[in-house]
Amino acid sequence: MSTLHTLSINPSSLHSIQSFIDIMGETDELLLLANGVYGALVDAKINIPLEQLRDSGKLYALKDDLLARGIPASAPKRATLISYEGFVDLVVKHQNTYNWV
Amino acid sequence: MSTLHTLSINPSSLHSIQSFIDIMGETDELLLLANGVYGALVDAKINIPLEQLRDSGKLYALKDDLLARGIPASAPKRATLISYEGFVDLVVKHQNTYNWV
Amino acid sequence: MQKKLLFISHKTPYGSFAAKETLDAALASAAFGQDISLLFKGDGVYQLLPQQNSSLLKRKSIGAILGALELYEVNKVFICEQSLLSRGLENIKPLIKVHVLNNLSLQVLFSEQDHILSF
Amino acid sequence: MQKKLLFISHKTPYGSFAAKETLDAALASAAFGQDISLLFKGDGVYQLLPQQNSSLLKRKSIGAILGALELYEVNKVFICEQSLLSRGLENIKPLIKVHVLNNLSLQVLFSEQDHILSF
Amino acid sequence: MGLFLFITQVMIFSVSILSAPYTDQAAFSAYKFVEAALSKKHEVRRIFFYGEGVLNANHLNTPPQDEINLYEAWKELASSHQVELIVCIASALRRGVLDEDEAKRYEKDGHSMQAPFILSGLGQLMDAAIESDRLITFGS
Amino acid sequence: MGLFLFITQVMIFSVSILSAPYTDQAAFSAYKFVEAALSKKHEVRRIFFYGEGVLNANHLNTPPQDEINLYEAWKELASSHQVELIVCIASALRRGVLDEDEAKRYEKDGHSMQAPFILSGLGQLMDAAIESDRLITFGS
Repeated sequence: MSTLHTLSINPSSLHSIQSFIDIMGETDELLLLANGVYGALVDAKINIPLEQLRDSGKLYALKDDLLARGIPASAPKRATLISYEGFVDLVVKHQNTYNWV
Repeated sequence: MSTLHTLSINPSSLHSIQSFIDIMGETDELLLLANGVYGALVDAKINIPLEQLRDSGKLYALKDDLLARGIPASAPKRATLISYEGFVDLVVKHQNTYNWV
Repeated sequence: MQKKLLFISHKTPYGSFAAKETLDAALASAAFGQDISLLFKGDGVYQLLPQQNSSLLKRKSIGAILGALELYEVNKVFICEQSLLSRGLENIKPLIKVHVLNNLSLQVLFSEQDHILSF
Repeated sequence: MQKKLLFISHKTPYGSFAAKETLDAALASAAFGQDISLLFKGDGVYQLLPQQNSSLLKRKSIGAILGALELYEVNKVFICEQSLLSRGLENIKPLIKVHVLNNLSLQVLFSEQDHILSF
Repeated sequence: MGLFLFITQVMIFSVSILSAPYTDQAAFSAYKFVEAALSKKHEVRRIFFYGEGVLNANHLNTPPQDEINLYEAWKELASSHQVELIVCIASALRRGVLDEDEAKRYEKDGHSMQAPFILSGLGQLMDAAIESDRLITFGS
Repeated sequence: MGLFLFITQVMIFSVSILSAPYTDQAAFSAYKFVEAALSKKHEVRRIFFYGEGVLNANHLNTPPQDEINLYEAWKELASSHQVELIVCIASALRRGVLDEDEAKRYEKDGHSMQAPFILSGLGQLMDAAIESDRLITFGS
């Protein structure tokens, strides 16, 4: 059974984003939402741990939350942009949802 | 004019504790209180930036907040323990107080 | 119907009331006969430091609530090894009996649950 | 009596209402004739990203409030260089005119104040 | 020639909310999520307000008119889609969210909560966990 | 033979509180700080509750009996030491902290604030900054 991980705080306040990534299972995925979408910014050193998920197709970002904050258009390179309906589909796809704190 | 810096959140949630230390002036001091007292734990990698202040006599911790959380007795090596009255005296000593966020 | 529920406690004991309210929820679900596990992760590991004295904050002791876990027969109590290591707490003697889990074991724990409740 | 007040804004624009309430306080003190400076530090630098669209969150635009700073003749608006660098934002074109300050300049700014208001 | 049958997987959701409507974006995110789930014909059985989340149920909240009023939005969900709005009573007392009965019991002047929000215990969170296919937490 | 004069530097303090009494330790820390300042004969002129800090002024807060009741503690400070308790009105409306007048103005059933807490504007924070030797912020 797999888990959908969500990040809803800015990763720059997460000392240990790596510690969350380290416990993601093979089929788990990660959704960035709310302040978590700053994790989609490519050039921030603090986001390097998230690079591991890039191109794996396992990283999503909520489109509205991204656009609301003026995140540059380069961001989508690192994550698949989805709507709230897409969020619902991800929750259906995975048995569990784990909100990173 | 000098500034008293206070840290009232756990430094492990501070990406950039170094960025606060870097702007401390010559005569500035730092007080750890509330969850900030976890910064007095000697062995935590995350607290390494605070090591710079050790032995400089510029690092204080609020005794009640430390004891309430069960911080091991080795902690005082890194900081001068003070009471709330001592906190008041520090505020009088410095023109400004800056609460790290 | 019994479900497998994992409660994850991420917060310091006295910064907010999250630590207390997480344990309250875990104890309630144990009382309701669910198959529960409890994991201390991140800053939640500070809850297990011995010799806390919450009366200095005029607060209820987290230790007292932790003690109730055994009464409710909550035995699957875990702590994240990496969270201990990064906080320099690998040598503490925890307030209650906990099983230290490495990353791989945590992955297994997660994959076995019906629901994860994250606080 | 005029005092030198430094307002420091540390929070993201729409996570909470802290960004808005910091600017409200700075504008109010400017209206009261105080000598104010405003510094964006830490996550506060995200407030200056261009092309925000707060209507998606059904919130007031931080950009609109930032625009009012000029009307109130708040000209001492600063941004922390290190906060920009660590977030990979050194090449953005900020929403309003800000002076980028390195660590030494920040030390000087702090030392000149009567009070620091940290949000 | 066959019968083509389009099957959508319809699930029962419950949601737990741990943040006040103004402290972070979590309560807003939860609201938008629930709206989307309902639009996709899922059932949203219960919203459980816990910890700081109970502050969503304060009917005295008066946000500016040009911003979303989450209190009204929750109420509207309850009436249009029979979503249960359950507020943890222990969390609520600590945070000053009291209906008329509790205000009377604690001899308080005034009150801050009313129907369709309902004060109840943690058993309602357990019921939601047991009865729902998915339980999602927003906030911290 | 001389006259020995012991001079204590007595100052005027004001305090700004940005956190609810239950979200972090900041409001408790502020209370203990103010107590200590008064015990050292300093004057504490004003406490300004801003942002989430306005939730300290909610008289419906009902913490368990074996924990400190910060609402009562603030009230006691006001009556014993003439400390002004000012609540930012814009912050308070958003967060459902309304006195009887505001509740009436917004046609709300019930209210959640009363004297000695006083609703006022940001000008009171500026006055505190001007009149005080030290202005200390607790919370975020």
